[in-house]
Amino acid sequence: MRIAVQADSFDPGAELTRFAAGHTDQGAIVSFSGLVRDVTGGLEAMQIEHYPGMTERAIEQIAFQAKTRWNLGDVLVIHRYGSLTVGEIIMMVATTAPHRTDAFEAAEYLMDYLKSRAPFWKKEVTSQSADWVAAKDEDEDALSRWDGS
Amino acid sequence: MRIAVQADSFDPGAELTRFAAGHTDQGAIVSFSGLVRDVTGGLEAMQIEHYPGMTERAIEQIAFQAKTRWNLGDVLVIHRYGSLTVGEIIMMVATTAPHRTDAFEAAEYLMDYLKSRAPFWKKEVTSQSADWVAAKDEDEDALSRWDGS
Amino acid sequence: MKLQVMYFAWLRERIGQGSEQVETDAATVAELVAELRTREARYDLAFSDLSAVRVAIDQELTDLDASLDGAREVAFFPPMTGG
Amino acid sequence: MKLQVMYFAWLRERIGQGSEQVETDAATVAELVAELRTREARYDLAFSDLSAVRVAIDQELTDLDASLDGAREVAFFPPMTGG
Repeated sequence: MRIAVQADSFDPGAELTRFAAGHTDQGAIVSFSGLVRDVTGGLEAMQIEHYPGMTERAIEQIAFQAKTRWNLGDVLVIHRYGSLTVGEIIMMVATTAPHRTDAFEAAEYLMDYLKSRAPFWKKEVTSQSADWVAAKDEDEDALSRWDGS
Repeated sequence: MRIAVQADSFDPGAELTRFAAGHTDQGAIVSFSGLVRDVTGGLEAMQIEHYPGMTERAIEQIAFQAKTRWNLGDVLVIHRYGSLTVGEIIMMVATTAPHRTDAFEAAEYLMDYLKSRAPFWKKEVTSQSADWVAAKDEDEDALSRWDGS
Repeated sequence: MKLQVMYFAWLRERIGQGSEQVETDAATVAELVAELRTREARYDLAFSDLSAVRVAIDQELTDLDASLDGAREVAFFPPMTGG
Repeated sequence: MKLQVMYFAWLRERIGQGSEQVETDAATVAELVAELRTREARYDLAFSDLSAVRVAIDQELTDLDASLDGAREVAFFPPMTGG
Protein backbone atom coordinates (compact mmCIF):
# COMPACT_ATOMS: atom_id res chain seq x y z
CA MET A 1 0.00 0.00 0.00
CA ARG A 2 1.47 3.35 -0.99
CA ILE A 3 -0.08 6.63 0.11
CA ALA A 4 1.51 9.90 -0.91
CA VAL A 5 0.37 13.43 -0.10
CA GLN A 6 2.62 15.75 -2.03
CA ALA A 7 2.99 19.15 -3.68
CA ASP A 8 4.96 17.74 -6.60
CA SER A 9 3.32 16.84 -9.86
CA PHE A 10 3.47 13.24 -11.07
CA ASP A 11 2.72 11.17 -14.16
CA PRO A 12 -0.19 8.79 -13.55
CA GLY A 13 1.06 6.57 -16.37
CA ALA A 14 4.49 6.19 -14.80
CA GLU A 15 2.83 5.50 -11.45
CA LEU A 16 0.58 2.88 -13.03
CA THR A 17 3.59 1.16 -14.65
CA ARG A 18 5.37 1.00 -11.29
CA PHE A 19 2.25 -0.13 -9.43
CA ALA A 20 1.41 -2.84 -11.99
CA ALA A 21 4.97 -4.17 -12.06
CA GLY A 22 4.71 -5.29 -8.46
CA HIS A 23 1.45 -7.14 -8.95
CA THR A 24 1.68 -9.60 -11.79
CA ASP A 25 -0.19 -12.16 -9.65
CA GLN A 26 -3.33 -10.01 -9.77
CA GLY A 27 -5.61 -10.21 -12.78
CA ALA A 28 -7.16 -6.75 -12.61
CA ILE A 29 -5.76 -3.26 -12.18
CA VAL A 30 -8.01 -0.19 -12.07
CA SER A 31 -6.77 3.38 -11.95
CA PHE A 32 -8.52 6.70 -11.55
CA SER A 33 -6.81 10.01 -12.29
CA GLY A 34 -8.36 13.37 -11.50
CA LEU A 35 -7.31 16.46 -13.45
CA VAL A 36 -8.00 20.17 -12.89
CA ARG A 37 -10.88 21.07 -15.16
CA ASP A 38 -11.97 24.57 -16.11
CA VAL A 39 -15.71 24.28 -15.54
CA THR A 40 -16.75 27.91 -15.75
CA GLY A 41 -13.97 29.28 -17.97
CA GLY A 42 -11.18 31.60 -16.89
CA LEU A 43 -9.78 29.36 -14.17
CA GLU A 44 -6.27 30.57 -13.35
CA ALA A 45 -5.45 28.23 -10.51
CA MET A 46 -6.87 25.48 -8.36
CA GLN A 47 -5.48 25.81 -4.85
CA ILE A 48 -5.63 22.75 -2.66
CA GLU A 49 -5.26 23.08 1.11
CA HIS A 50 -4.93 20.07 3.37
CA TYR A 51 -4.43 19.14 7.02
CA PRO A 52 -0.89 17.75 7.25
CA GLY A 53 -0.74 14.67 9.44
CA MET A 54 -4.45 14.03 9.44
CA THR A 55 -4.54 13.70 5.65
CA GLU A 56 -2.26 10.67 5.55
CA ARG A 57 -4.09 9.03 8.48
CA ALA A 58 -7.51 9.58 6.93
CA ILE A 59 -6.43 8.15 3.56
CA GLU A 60 -4.80 5.18 5.28
CA GLN A 61 -8.02 4.42 7.15
CA ILE A 62 -10.06 4.64 3.95
CA ALA A 63 -7.59 2.32 2.17
CA PHE A 64 -7.72 -0.20 5.03
CA GLN A 65 -11.51 -0.18 4.93
CA ALA A 66 -11.36 -0.93 1.21
CA LYS A 67 -8.94 -3.81 1.81
CA THR A 68 -11.28 -5.25 4.43
CA ARG A 69 -14.27 -4.97 2.21
CA TRP A 70 -12.93 -6.32 -1.07
CA ASN A 71 -10.45 -9.00 -2.08
CA LEU A 72 -7.64 -6.65 -3.08
CA GLY A 73 -3.98 -7.12 -3.84
CA ASP A 74 -2.84 -3.57 -3.29
CA VAL A 75 -3.91 0.05 -3.13
CA LEU A 76 -2.20 3.22 -4.34
CA VAL A 77 -3.31 6.75 -3.45
CA ILE A 78 -1.50 9.93 -4.49
CA HIS A 79 -3.04 13.34 -3.74
CA ARG A 80 -1.47 16.71 -4.36
CA TYR A 81 -1.83 20.01 -2.54
CA GLY A 82 -0.74 23.54 -3.43
CA SER A 83 -1.47 25.63 -6.51
CA LEU A 84 -2.38 23.76 -9.70
CA THR A 85 -3.34 24.92 -13.19
CA VAL A 86 -5.88 23.63 -15.70
CA GLY A 87 -5.12 20.16 -17.03
CA GLU A 88 -2.75 19.32 -14.19
CA ILE A 89 -3.07 16.06 -12.32
CA ILE A 90 -4.71 16.44 -8.87
CA MET A 91 -4.77 12.89 -7.62
CA MET A 92 -4.80 9.24 -8.50
CA VAL A 93 -6.00 6.01 -6.97
CA ALA A 94 -5.23 2.51 -8.20
CA THR A 95 -6.24 -0.94 -7.05
CA THR A 96 -5.24 -4.48 -7.95
CA ALA A 97 -7.43 -7.51 -7.38
CA PRO A 98 -7.84 -11.07 -8.64
CA HIS A 99 -11.20 -10.07 -10.16
CA ARG A 100 -12.24 -6.94 -12.01
CA THR A 101 -15.36 -6.23 -9.97
CA ASP A 102 -13.37 -5.92 -6.75
CA ALA A 103 -10.79 -3.65 -8.38
CA PHE A 104 -13.50 -1.39 -9.85
CA GLU A 105 -15.67 -1.18 -6.74
CA ALA A 106 -12.74 -0.55 -4.42
CA ALA A 107 -11.44 2.26 -6.67
CA GLU A 108 -14.87 3.91 -6.70
CA TYR A 109 -15.17 3.51 -2.93
CA LEU A 110 -11.75 5.11 -2.43
CA MET A 111 -12.77 8.02 -4.67
CA ASP A 112 -16.09 8.55 -2.92
CA TYR A 113 -14.44 8.59 0.50
CA LEU A 114 -11.45 10.69 -0.53
CA LYS A 115 -13.82 13.31 -1.97
CA SER A 116 -15.76 13.80 1.24
CA ARG A 117 -13.75 12.34 4.13
CA ALA A 118 -10.11 13.21 3.53
CA PRO A 119 -9.17 16.72 4.72
CA PHE A 120 -8.63 18.53 1.42
CA TRP A 121 -10.24 21.80 0.38
CA LYS A 122 -10.20 23.25 -3.11
CA LYS A 123 -10.27 26.91 -4.05
CA GLU A 124 -10.86 28.10 -7.61
CA VAL A 125 -9.03 31.28 -8.55
CA THR A 126 -9.99 33.34 -11.61
CA SER A 127 -8.96 36.89 -12.50
CA GLN A 128 -12.21 38.02 -10.86
CA SER A 129 -12.60 35.83 -7.83
CA ALA A 130 -11.23 33.19 -5.48
CA ASP A 131 -13.93 30.83 -4.25
CA TRP A 132 -13.81 27.77 -2.09
CA VAL A 133 -15.42 24.87 -3.90
CA ALA A 134 -18.67 23.91 -2.17
CA ALA A 135 -19.19 20.28 -1.19
CA LYS A 136 -21.75 18.66 -3.47
CA ASP A 137 -24.79 16.79 -2.22
CA GLU A 138 -24.15 14.17 -4.89
CA ASP A 139 -20.72 13.45 -3.38
CA GLU A 140 -22.28 12.91 0.03
CA ASP A 141 -24.99 10.78 -1.60
CA ALA A 142 -22.31 8.71 -3.31
CA LEU A 143 -21.09 7.55 0.10
CA SER A 144 -24.47 6.17 1.06
CA ARG A 145 -24.31 3.46 -1.60
CA TRP A 146 -21.58 1.75 0.43
CA ASP A 147 -23.69 1.61 3.58
CA GLY A 148 -24.90 -1.59 5.08
CA SER A 149 -23.86 -4.08 2.42
CA MET B 1 -11.19 6.84 -29.92
CA ARG B 2 -8.36 4.36 -30.35
CA ILE B 3 -8.99 0.63 -30.74
CA ALA B 4 -6.07 -1.73 -31.19
CA VAL B 5 -6.14 -5.51 -31.59
CA GLN B 6 -2.55 -6.66 -31.58
CA ALA B 7 -0.14 -9.49 -30.84
CA ASP B 8 2.49 -7.16 -29.42
CA SER B 9 2.82 -6.51 -25.73
CA PHE B 10 2.36 -2.96 -24.44
CA ASP B 11 2.84 -0.95 -21.27
CA PRO B 12 -0.51 0.18 -19.82
CA GLY B 13 1.25 3.01 -17.99
CA ALA B 14 2.77 4.38 -21.19
CA GLU B 15 -0.62 4.05 -22.89
CA LEU B 16 -2.31 5.88 -20.00
CA THR B 17 0.23 8.71 -20.21
CA ARG B 18 -0.40 9.11 -23.94
CA PHE B 19 -4.18 8.85 -23.55
CA ALA B 20 -4.29 11.36 -20.68
CA ALA B 21 -2.08 13.86 -22.51
CA GLY B 22 -4.73 14.41 -25.14
CA HIS B 23 -7.53 15.04 -22.66
CA THR B 24 -6.59 17.71 -20.19
CA ASP B 25 -10.08 19.19 -20.57
CA GLN B 26 -11.59 16.10 -18.94
CA GLY B 27 -11.65 15.83 -15.17
CA ALA B 28 -11.68 12.06 -14.83
CA ILE B 29 -9.65 9.26 -16.39
CA VAL B 30 -10.31 5.62 -15.54
CA SER B 31 -8.21 2.71 -16.76
CA PHE B 32 -8.56 -1.02 -16.47
CA SER B 33 -5.72 -3.43 -17.21
CA GLY B 34 -6.14 -7.19 -17.34
CA LEU B 35 -3.15 -9.46 -16.72
CA VAL B 36 -2.69 -13.20 -17.20
CA ARG B 37 -3.21 -14.79 -13.81
CA ASP B 38 -2.23 -18.30 -12.79
CA VAL B 39 -5.43 -19.41 -11.09
CA THR B 40 -4.83 -23.14 -10.72
CA GLY B 41 -1.00 -23.18 -10.65
CA GLY B 42 1.25 -24.47 -13.40
CA LEU B 43 -0.04 -22.22 -16.16
CA GLU B 44 2.52 -22.20 -18.95
CA ALA B 45 0.69 -20.09 -21.47
CA MET B 46 -2.56 -18.29 -22.10
CA GLN B 47 -3.41 -18.51 -25.79
CA ILE B 48 -5.85 -15.99 -27.14
CA GLU B 49 -7.61 -16.60 -30.43
CA HIS B 50 -9.71 -13.94 -32.13
CA TYR B 51 -11.74 -13.34 -35.27
CA PRO B 52 -9.74 -10.83 -37.33
CA GLY B 53 -11.96 -8.18 -38.85
CA MET B 54 -14.95 -8.88 -36.65
CA THR B 55 -12.97 -8.16 -33.48
CA GLU B 56 -12.28 -4.54 -34.37
CA ARG B 57 -15.88 -4.00 -35.50
CA ALA B 58 -17.35 -5.53 -32.37
CA ILE B 59 -15.13 -3.42 -30.09
CA GLU B 60 -15.94 -0.29 -32.07
CA GLN B 61 -19.66 -0.93 -31.67
CA ILE B 62 -19.27 -1.46 -27.93
CA ALA B 63 -17.25 1.75 -27.63
CA PHE B 64 -19.86 3.72 -29.60
CA GLN B 65 -22.61 2.38 -27.35
CA ALA B 66 -20.63 3.57 -24.33
CA LYS B 67 -20.21 7.03 -25.87
CA THR B 68 -23.94 7.24 -26.50
CA ARG B 69 -24.79 6.18 -23.01
CA TRP B 70 -22.39 8.31 -20.96
CA ASN B 71 -20.92 11.77 -21.26
CA LEU B 72 -17.43 10.70 -22.31
CA GLY B 73 -14.45 12.50 -23.72
CA ASP B 74 -12.66 9.55 -25.24
CA VAL B 75 -12.28 5.79 -25.17
CA LEU B 76 -9.21 3.58 -25.53
CA VAL B 77 -9.31 -0.20 -26.02
CA ILE B 78 -6.25 -2.40 -26.58
CA HIS B 79 -6.62 -6.18 -26.68
CA ARG B 80 -3.91 -8.70 -27.46
CA TYR B 81 -4.06 -12.11 -29.10
CA GLY B 82 -1.50 -14.90 -29.39
CA SER B 83 0.45 -16.75 -26.71
CA LEU B 84 0.94 -14.94 -23.39
CA THR B 85 2.63 -15.96 -20.14
CA VAL B 86 1.71 -15.35 -16.50
CA GLY B 87 1.82 -11.70 -15.47
CA GLU B 88 1.66 -10.41 -19.05
CA ILE B 89 -0.81 -7.73 -20.01
CA ILE B 90 -3.85 -9.07 -21.90
CA MET B 91 -5.85 -5.94 -22.49
CA MET B 92 -6.65 -2.43 -21.35
CA VAL B 93 -9.55 -0.04 -21.53
CA ALA B 94 -9.50 3.64 -20.58
CA THR B 95 -12.13 6.35 -20.54
CA THR B 96 -12.12 10.09 -19.98
CA ALA B 97 -15.13 12.09 -18.83
CA PRO B 98 -15.95 15.38 -17.17
CA HIS B 99 -17.23 13.45 -14.12
CA ARG B 100 -15.85 10.38 -12.39
CA THR B 101 -19.09 8.40 -12.34
CA ASP B 102 -19.33 8.43 -16.14
CA ALA B 103 -15.69 7.42 -16.54
CA PHE B 104 -16.07 4.54 -14.07
CA GLU B 105 -19.39 3.22 -15.37
CA ALA B 106 -18.32 3.39 -19.01
CA ALA B 107 -15.09 1.50 -18.24
CA GLU B 108 -17.05 -1.23 -16.44
CA TYR B 109 -19.55 -1.40 -19.28
CA LEU B 110 -16.73 -1.74 -21.83
CA MET B 111 -15.19 -4.55 -19.77
CA ASP B 112 -18.46 -6.41 -19.36
CA TYR B 113 -19.18 -6.27 -23.07
CA LEU B 114 -15.63 -7.05 -24.18
CA LYS B 115 -15.64 -10.15 -21.95
CA SER B 116 -18.74 -11.66 -23.50
CA ARG B 117 -19.41 -9.95 -26.84
CA ALA B 118 -16.06 -9.40 -28.52
CA PRO B 119 -14.82 -12.48 -30.42
CA PHE B 120 -11.90 -13.59 -28.26
CA TRP B 121 -11.33 -17.06 -26.85
CA LYS B 122 -8.81 -17.99 -24.22
CA LYS B 123 -7.04 -21.31 -23.80
CA GLU B 124 -5.04 -22.19 -20.72
CA VAL B 125 -2.01 -24.40 -21.36
CA THR B 126 -0.26 -26.29 -18.55
CA SER B 127 2.26 -29.14 -18.82
CA GLN B 128 -0.69 -31.53 -18.39
CA SER B 129 -3.47 -29.94 -20.40
CA ALA B 130 -4.72 -27.32 -22.80
CA ASP B 131 -8.26 -26.21 -21.99
CA TRP B 132 -10.48 -23.56 -23.49
CA VAL B 133 -11.66 -21.21 -20.77
CA ALA B 134 -15.40 -21.65 -20.20
CA ALA B 135 -17.62 -18.59 -20.29
CA LYS B 136 -18.78 -17.70 -16.79
CA ASP B 137 -22.42 -17.20 -15.87
CA GLU B 138 -21.33 -14.22 -13.76
CA ASP B 139 -19.92 -12.53 -16.87
CA GLU B 140 -23.20 -12.98 -18.69
CA ASP B 141 -25.04 -11.75 -15.58
CA ALA B 142 -22.79 -8.67 -15.47
CA LEU B 143 -24.24 -7.57 -18.82
CA SER B 144 -27.79 -7.59 -17.51
CA ARG B 145 -27.10 -4.70 -15.14
CA TRP B 146 -26.84 -2.39 -18.15
CA ASP B 147 -30.25 -3.37 -19.49
CA GLY B 148 -33.12 -1.00 -19.62
CA SER B 149 -31.72 1.99 -17.79
CA MET C 1 -25.01 -20.09 -52.85
CA LYS C 2 -21.35 -20.07 -51.84
CA LEU C 3 -20.55 -19.27 -48.22
CA GLN C 4 -17.28 -18.71 -46.43
CA VAL C 5 -17.78 -20.70 -43.21
CA MET C 6 -15.41 -20.09 -40.30
CA TYR C 7 -14.79 -21.95 -37.05
CA PHE C 8 -13.06 -20.68 -33.91
CA ALA C 9 -11.69 -22.10 -30.66
CA TRP C 10 -12.85 -25.66 -29.90
CA LEU C 11 -15.22 -25.65 -32.89
CA ARG C 12 -12.20 -25.07 -35.10
CA GLU C 13 -10.29 -27.83 -33.32
CA ARG C 14 -13.12 -30.37 -33.51
CA ILE C 15 -13.83 -29.67 -37.15
CA GLY C 16 -10.14 -29.59 -37.92
CA GLN C 17 -10.00 -26.40 -39.95
CA GLY C 18 -10.50 -22.68 -39.50
CA SER C 19 -12.54 -21.97 -42.60
CA GLU C 20 -13.92 -23.50 -45.73
CA GLN C 21 -16.09 -22.66 -48.71
CA VAL C 22 -19.51 -24.28 -48.50
CA GLU C 23 -21.97 -24.60 -51.37
CA THR C 24 -25.44 -24.71 -49.83
CA ASP C 25 -29.11 -23.93 -50.33
CA ALA C 26 -29.78 -23.56 -46.60
CA ALA C 27 -32.14 -20.68 -45.85
CA THR C 28 -31.14 -20.20 -42.23
CA VAL C 29 -28.12 -20.79 -40.02
CA ALA C 30 -29.94 -23.70 -38.37
CA GLU C 31 -30.43 -25.35 -41.76
CA LEU C 32 -26.75 -24.87 -42.56
CA VAL C 33 -25.79 -26.49 -39.25
CA ALA C 34 -28.14 -29.42 -39.93
CA GLU C 35 -26.56 -29.86 -43.36
CA LEU C 36 -23.01 -29.74 -42.00
CA ARG C 37 -23.87 -32.32 -39.32
CA THR C 38 -24.90 -34.85 -41.94
CA ARG C 39 -21.55 -34.52 -43.69
CA GLU C 40 -19.10 -36.12 -41.30
CA ALA C 41 -18.87 -37.21 -37.69
CA ARG C 42 -16.50 -34.31 -36.80
CA TYR C 43 -19.17 -31.78 -37.74
CA ASP C 44 -21.85 -33.75 -35.94
CA LEU C 45 -19.67 -33.80 -32.79
CA ALA C 46 -18.77 -30.09 -33.02
CA PHE C 47 -22.41 -29.08 -33.28
CA SER C 48 -23.78 -31.66 -30.82
CA ASP C 49 -24.56 -29.03 -28.14
CA LEU C 50 -25.99 -25.99 -29.88
CA SER C 51 -26.48 -24.11 -26.61
CA ALA C 52 -22.66 -23.78 -26.57
CA VAL C 53 -22.46 -22.43 -30.12
CA ARG C 54 -22.58 -18.76 -31.09
CA VAL C 55 -22.89 -17.50 -34.64
CA ALA C 56 -22.01 -14.39 -36.65
CA ILE C 57 -23.14 -13.55 -40.17
CA ASP C 58 -20.82 -11.20 -42.01
CA GLN C 59 -19.08 -10.40 -38.71
CA GLU C 60 -22.25 -9.42 -36.82
CA LEU C 61 -23.46 -11.55 -33.92
CA THR C 62 -26.80 -13.18 -34.63
CA ASP C 63 -28.59 -16.43 -33.78
CA LEU C 64 -29.36 -19.82 -35.27
CA ASP C 65 -32.72 -18.68 -36.64
CA ALA C 66 -31.14 -15.96 -38.74
CA SER C 67 -31.68 -15.97 -42.49
CA LEU C 68 -28.70 -16.58 -44.76
CA ASP C 69 -30.17 -14.37 -47.44
CA GLY C 70 -27.32 -12.25 -48.82
CA ALA C 71 -24.78 -13.72 -46.42
CA ARG C 72 -21.20 -14.18 -47.54
CA GLU C 73 -19.44 -15.21 -44.32
CA VAL C 74 -20.84 -17.34 -41.49
CA ALA C 75 -18.78 -17.98 -38.36
CA PHE C 76 -19.35 -20.50 -35.57
CA PHE C 77 -17.67 -20.29 -32.17
CA PRO C 78 -18.18 -20.92 -28.46
CA PRO C 79 -19.24 -18.16 -26.06
CA MET C 80 -16.57 -15.48 -26.00
CA THR C 81 -14.09 -15.25 -23.17
CA GLY C 82 -12.10 -12.09 -23.84
CA GLY C 83 -11.16 -9.27 -21.54
CA MET D 1 -6.63 22.69 29.71
CA LYS D 2 -4.48 23.86 26.80
CA LEU D 3 -5.66 22.97 23.30
CA GLN D 4 -4.06 23.43 19.92
CA VAL D 5 -6.95 24.74 17.81
CA MET D 6 -6.66 24.68 14.01
CA TYR D 7 -8.70 26.25 11.23
CA PHE D 8 -8.76 25.34 7.54
CA ALA D 9 -10.10 26.79 4.28
CA TRP D 10 -12.63 29.59 4.76
CA LEU D 11 -12.69 29.08 8.53
CA ARG D 12 -8.97 29.87 8.55
CA GLU D 13 -9.54 32.91 6.33
CA ARG D 14 -12.42 34.29 8.41
CA ILE D 15 -10.63 33.78 11.69
CA GLY D 16 -7.41 35.10 10.19
CA GLN D 17 -5.04 32.39 11.40
CA GLY D 18 -4.39 28.71 10.86
CA SER D 19 -3.86 27.70 14.47
CA GLU D 20 -3.63 28.99 18.00
CA GLN D 21 -3.24 27.77 21.54
CA VAL D 22 -6.47 28.04 23.53
CA GLU D 23 -6.79 27.79 27.31
CA THR D 24 -10.28 26.49 28.05
CA ASP D 25 -12.45 24.51 30.44
CA ALA D 26 -14.95 23.53 27.74
CA ALA D 27 -16.12 19.92 28.14
CA THR D 28 -17.27 19.45 24.56
CA VAL D 29 -16.49 20.79 21.12
CA ALA D 30 -19.80 22.67 21.16
CA GLU D 31 -18.81 24.41 24.41
CA LEU D 32 -15.45 25.35 22.90
CA VAL D 33 -17.21 26.82 19.85
CA ALA D 34 -19.59 28.80 22.08
CA GLU D 35 -16.62 30.13 24.04
CA LEU D 36 -14.72 31.14 20.89
CA ARG D 37 -17.78 32.92 19.50
CA THR D 38 -17.95 35.22 22.53
CA ARG D 39 -14.35 36.28 22.01
CA GLU D 40 -14.44 38.38 18.85
CA ALA D 41 -16.72 39.08 15.89
CA ARG D 42 -14.44 37.14 13.49
CA TYR D 43 -15.00 33.92 15.47
CA ASP D 44 -18.71 34.61 15.75
CA LEU D 45 -18.90 35.06 11.97
CA ALA D 46 -16.81 31.99 11.21
CA PHE D 47 -19.01 29.78 13.36
CA SER D 48 -22.33 31.39 12.45
CA ASP D 49 -23.51 28.40 10.40
CA LEU D 50 -22.51 25.25 12.26
CA SER D 51 -24.09 22.98 9.65
CA ALA D 52 -21.17 24.02 7.43
CA VAL D 53 -18.51 23.23 10.03
CA ARG D 54 -16.76 19.87 10.45
CA VAL D 55 -14.52 19.00 13.37
CA ALA D 56 -11.64 16.65 14.12
CA ILE D 57 -10.17 15.85 17.53
CA ASP D 58 -6.55 14.70 17.41
CA GLN D 59 -6.89 14.21 13.66
CA GLU D 60 -9.96 11.97 13.81
CA LEU D 61 -13.27 13.19 12.40
CA THR D 62 -15.91 13.61 15.07
CA ASP D 63 -18.87 15.89 15.79
CA LEU D 64 -19.77 18.91 17.83
CA ASP D 65 -21.11 16.85 20.73
CA ALA D 66 -17.76 15.10 21.21
CA SER D 67 -16.04 15.34 24.56
CA LEU D 68 -12.73 17.23 24.79
CA ASP D 69 -11.52 14.92 27.54
CA GLY D 70 -7.87 14.12 26.82
CA ALA D 71 -7.90 16.13 23.56
CA ARG D 72 -4.74 17.95 22.47
CA GLU D 73 -5.65 19.17 18.99
CA VAL D 74 -9.04 20.34 17.73
CA ALA D 75 -9.52 21.30 14.10
CA PHE D 76 -12.42 23.13 12.44
CA PHE D 77 -13.04 23.15 8.71
CA PRO D 78 -15.76 23.17 6.05
CA PRO D 79 -16.94 19.94 4.37
CA MET D 80 -14.06 18.38 2.50
CA THR D 81 -13.74 18.74 -1.26
CA GLY D 82 -10.78 16.57 -2.22
CA GLY D 83 -10.42 14.03 -4.96
